[in-house]
Amino acid sequence: MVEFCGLRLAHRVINGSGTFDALAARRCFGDELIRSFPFAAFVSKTITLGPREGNPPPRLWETPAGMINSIGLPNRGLAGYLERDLPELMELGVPVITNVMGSTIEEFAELAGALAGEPGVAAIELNVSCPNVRTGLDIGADPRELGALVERVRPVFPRPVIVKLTPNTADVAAAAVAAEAAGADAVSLINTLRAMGIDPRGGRPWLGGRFGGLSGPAIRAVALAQVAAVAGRIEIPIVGMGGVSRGRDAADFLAAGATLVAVGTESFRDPAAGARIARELTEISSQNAG
Amino acid sequence: MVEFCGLRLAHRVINGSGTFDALAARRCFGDELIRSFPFAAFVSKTITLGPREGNPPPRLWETPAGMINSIGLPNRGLAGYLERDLPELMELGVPVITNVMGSTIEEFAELAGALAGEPGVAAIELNVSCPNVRTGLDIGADPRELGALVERVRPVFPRPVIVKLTPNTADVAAAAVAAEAAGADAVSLINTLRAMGIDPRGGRPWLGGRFGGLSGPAIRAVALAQVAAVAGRIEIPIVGMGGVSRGRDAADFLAAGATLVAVGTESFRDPAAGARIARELTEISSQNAG
Amino acid sequence: MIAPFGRRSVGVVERREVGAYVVIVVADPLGVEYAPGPGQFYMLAARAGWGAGDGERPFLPRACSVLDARDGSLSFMLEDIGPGTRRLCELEVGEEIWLTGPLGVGFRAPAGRAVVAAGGIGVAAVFALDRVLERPAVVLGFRDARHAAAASLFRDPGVATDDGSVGHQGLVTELLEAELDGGGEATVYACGPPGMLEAVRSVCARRGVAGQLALESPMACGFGACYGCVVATRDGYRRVCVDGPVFDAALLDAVA
Amino acid sequence: MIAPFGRRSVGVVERREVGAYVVIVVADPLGVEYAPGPGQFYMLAARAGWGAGDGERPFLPRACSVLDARDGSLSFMLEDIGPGTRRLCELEVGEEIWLTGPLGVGFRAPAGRAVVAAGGIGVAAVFALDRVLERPAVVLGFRDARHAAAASLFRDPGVATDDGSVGHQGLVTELLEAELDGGGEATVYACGPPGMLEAVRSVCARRGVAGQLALESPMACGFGACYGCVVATRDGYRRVCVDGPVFDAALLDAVA
Ligand SMILES: Cc1cc2nc3c(=O)[nH]c(=O)nc-3n(C[C@H](O)[C@H](O)[C@H](O)COP(=O)(O)OP(=O)(O)OC[C@H]3O[C@@H](n4cnc5c(N)ncnc54)[C@H](O)[C@@H]3O)c2cc1C
Ligand SMILES: Cc1cc2nc3c(=O)[nH]c(=O)nc-3n(C[C@H](O)[C@H](O)[C@H](O)COP(=O)(O)OP(=O)(O)OC[C@H]3O[C@@H](n4cnc5c(N)ncnc54)[C@H](O)[C@@H]3O)c2cc1C
Ligand SMILES: Cc1cc2nc3c(=O)[nH]c(=O)nc-3n(C[C@H](O)[C@H](O)[C@H](O)COP(=O)(O)O)c2cc1C
Ligand SMILES: Cc1cc2nc3c(=O)[nH]c(=O)nc-3n(C[C@H](O)[C@H](O)[C@H](O)COP(=O)(O)O)c2cc1C
Ligand code: FES
Ligand code: FES
Repeated sequence: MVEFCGLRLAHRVINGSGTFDALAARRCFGDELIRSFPFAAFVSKTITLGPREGNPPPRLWETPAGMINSIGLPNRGLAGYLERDLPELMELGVPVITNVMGSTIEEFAELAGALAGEPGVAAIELNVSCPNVRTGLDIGADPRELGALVERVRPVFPRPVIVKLTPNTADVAAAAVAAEAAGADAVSLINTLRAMGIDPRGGRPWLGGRFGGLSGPAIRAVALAQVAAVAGRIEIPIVGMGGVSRGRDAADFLAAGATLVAVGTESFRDPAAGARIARELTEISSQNAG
Repeated sequence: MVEFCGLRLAHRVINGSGTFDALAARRCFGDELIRSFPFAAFVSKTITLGPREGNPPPRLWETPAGMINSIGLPNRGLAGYLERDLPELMELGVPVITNVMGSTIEEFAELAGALAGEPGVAAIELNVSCPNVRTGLDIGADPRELGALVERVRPVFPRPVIVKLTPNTADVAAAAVAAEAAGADAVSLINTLRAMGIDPRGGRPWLGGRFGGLSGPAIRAVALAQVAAVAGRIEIPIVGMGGVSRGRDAADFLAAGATLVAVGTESFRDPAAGARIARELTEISSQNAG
Repeated sequence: MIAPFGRRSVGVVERREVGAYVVIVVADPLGVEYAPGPGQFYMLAARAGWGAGDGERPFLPRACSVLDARDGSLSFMLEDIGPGTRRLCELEVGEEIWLTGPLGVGFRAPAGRAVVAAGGIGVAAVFALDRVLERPAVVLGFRDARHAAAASLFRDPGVATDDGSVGHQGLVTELLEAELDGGGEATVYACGPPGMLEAVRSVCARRGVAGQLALESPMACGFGACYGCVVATRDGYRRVCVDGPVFDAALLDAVA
Repeated sequence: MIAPFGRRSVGVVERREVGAYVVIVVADPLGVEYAPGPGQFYMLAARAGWGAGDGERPFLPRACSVLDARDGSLSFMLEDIGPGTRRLCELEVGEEIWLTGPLGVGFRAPAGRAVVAAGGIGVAAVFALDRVLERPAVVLGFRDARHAAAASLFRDPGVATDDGSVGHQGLVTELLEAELDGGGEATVYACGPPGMLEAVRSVCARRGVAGQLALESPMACGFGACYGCVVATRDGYRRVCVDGPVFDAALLDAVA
């Protein structure tokens, strides 16, 4: 058992927000998904106040050892999430962490307030870092604004508040310090790096959203550097992610200072990657101990 | 022929600073290097006022589709460069662009002033972006400080001044705008992304310099996004780089708004990569025209 | 119709060429609860040599319709159109691939008689219908004779080719219209390139005939995780991998 | 001793195992002006399957001493110690690899008699000396009999193994000292793991004997471009690829 912000988790591997739709996966894989759920906690995709359709396709671009997505945070909105998704997510048998994003500080507070009354939401994660949407970038890149946001949200939500930092910044540690000072219980990083793919026929941006976010093994070394930089400056726990594909990678993130690791893109290549990585991590840990 | 800041170049492909030691290459490959020199202009590694030994080894870490370097800008210093390197670099038969870095604005000015009197230096490139050295990060990430630097250097050097922007920032376009406003003739990007490798035995940072810079195909999509973001905001030409390995990649950078492309890491895999990429680029251009 | 959770490593037991296409057969000895239905697909990736080197890509697995499933083996038909399908076409017997599936919502039982229309590699998605349905009318379109070789897999197909080298010279939708002119209530099952599917959709719409269209979209995951594979429908964006790949023609304003 | 500019694609014409090691031979029909000297090396990368898939690495080419060069072919001896050397060990006849070289500064002609000492895969770098020098004394050290099989390539080597399964049980430096006790001016040529080279260096220093040590260091480029392969010397950091790989023992305070 692992302790994380007061939550007791079966192991150290969770999913990255927006990279695993447990409800769709259950339709694809049936109840075997529940019986061998790959993550020690489930992080929802980003939920916004109102519903969002997301970006026009194409939404994917493949890169060397990675991919760009320009999904654009499609979701049913807060009401739809609470009514239709949350009850089923609670059947997963692991703590549910709800990732939220507002376009203003007040929207964040409203989202946090609504989730405060839902005991099924074990923690919230504030997405202040999504490179697909203007606001995400702006709030998370400015330590002062980030501090104000976290200060506003902190008293509204009685359980752990995780701040998902933006990687597209000169000084991620300064943002982490601001989040901690404002009362965050943990930080998570990294979100995707702002990136672009060019249509080979015509030289236009390929993605419907023009820019997108790079994820996968390509960004792992950047993620490790950011986790290490943050770990040197704060005391609260860190959820490290970015290109984690194997137990070895997870071990590297723990060595860099993370308490948990999250798996995103690798789940696309291997739906049960979370469980495999947790297993490989245990093997590595026991080798090191032995 | 291609025109770039008043220089007439044989094609659009040059080297990234610090990724091709033409003098060492000439010892390895003899005068064939000169006869088929792969780049349309030669960019020197970063020169500082005094000599530097560089970082302790290990200096390299391999990543998926890329590598991290923590070289630490070893160089003979300005005097050594002028005396021992420049004369031989002028035998390459292409314009020489000297990349410089100071730890203060005055040091930059001193370097620029010394190079002003060297007609063999066709242009200078200001390295305000090297993630291995504190100052590099700081000056380039703050548009105001960057503007002040360029304003100070601009009148000192009578030929083109290129500003090599730092990619480790929230808003690279703001830095480019500041450089242009202060009189830069061109900008170049991207430099390496701050990154880290972890020693599998022991979990310590692998690199002697702890952190290093990520380059190669892994960063290409990030580089394209930054070039596109910058191109939308400035009029001066752009040297685009980051993971260029094939003519297709070079074409993508041109499509994103670059005038020239620079090749770095790919030269390590193929010493003549610059010439190959220039050739492939010509083929792609003529196909598009045809 | 559901899949075992996670990817599994399976061995290639057969590889053959069918004109311009490559058929690979893998051993996948699973129970009937995991038997694929017509129109379902799998995500495939070679275990070795998947990307890097001079080519860099692929990185993600590739979606592939199941051509046939029997005796503990699955077969797939591939067309080399890029780095991922090329690597899959080059698979040799004895190599291992990663496999996830069966995935997606396949074709549903017909109302009235079934008319199957497919173009190019799209024939792979409808091939199982030819075996499962009573006596479907099948019309297939191809570029040329090399591609039309795939028609030999079917029992009694009508064939059209662009260059007239085999069968009717012209569009497969012309054969489809002739078939529908035969009269009676019908359901059209179709898979093929976007232009052909759009033509089929508009034929169905014009005639008020039910249509089931198997769409394609670049995918990252194939199981609803990434939201990357959406297409625009009358109900908004829908994921091809979990809401499709087979969609009711009436749900679509257009196939792009 | 210089290299043609750029990498070239060459075919693997032979592959054989020598105990724990793999020898690959590639066809490289170049003129004598590009003939490698003893101690020089090449940068190698497989054209296909270089990284990605489950393994991700390698990305960069790998440095490899030339074992032998004759009749338009080059041979290399490899030990599988990681993803790059593994892929090179798995090369099959007919595959193509990228090759750049010969590179680096190799061994220089001896003053007095030559004593060659090598450990493990380090024997590859010194093998050419056994053919080029008059009658060198050769002492080789290996882990065990499987690795000591490589001694068979040499004319008349003294052999030491850690486990005593072949030759002297103990360190190759013990054989070296015995050889040097034989007296007379000598030059020691050595290649091997860092611990062994450091022992050789200190033997040379203590006895005032000239030593030429072939060092290793992870490399990105092999031709002086990246400054990544430096080792600390009495003259500061030096690039193994262009200032070495062979260094005068006297230039080194220690081999780390
Ligand atoms: C449900 C379904 C079933 C399918 N069934 C079959 C089948 O049975 N047989 C079959 O052969 N195929 C089938 N396909 C299609 C197959 O999945 C695609 O052809 C395959 O994914 C193409 O991959 P590739 O690497 O070969 O080519 P890619 O180059 O990846 O794909 C070609 C397309 O992607 C674009 N592209 C170019 N570069 C990139 C990049 N870097 N990132 C993203 N896109 C890029 C190209 O412009 C082109 O549009 C099916 C697809 C789906 C969705
Ligand atoms: C001049 C010279 C001549 C040589 N001659 C020969 C020869 O004839 N035959 C031969 O077999 N070998 C030779 N070598 C050694 C050979 O080049 C290396 O063993 C090879 O580069 C290792 O690559 P790899 O991928 O197999 O293993 P790697 O895993 O790349 O290298 C193993 C070392 O790198 C570390 N490492 C692990 N992960 C990484 C990472 N991500 N990035 C960087 N380092 C990492 C490991 O901890 C270990 O120390 C020579 C080397 C040099 C410099
Ligand atoms: C398709 C996709 C969708 C994502 N959606 C979200 C999201 O809704 N909210 C969020 O905070 N992060 C989102 N992310 C970022 C991931 O949670 C994660 O931070 C990032 O992908 C890096 O991890 P990885 O390399 O393991 O994928 C998304 C990433 C991908 C690839
Ligand atoms: C080994 C190495 C050394 C570098 N040294 C310098 C340098 O001295 N000055 C500089 O401005 N950039 C330096 N760079 C950055 C490159 O010029 C280039 O911006 C970066 O590597 C991205 O291009 P690439 O992906 O093609 O390598 C160096 C990069 C590498 C890999
Ligand atoms: S491919 Fe990922 S949601 Fe459909
Ligand atoms: S390996 Fe690049 S300088 Fe030696």
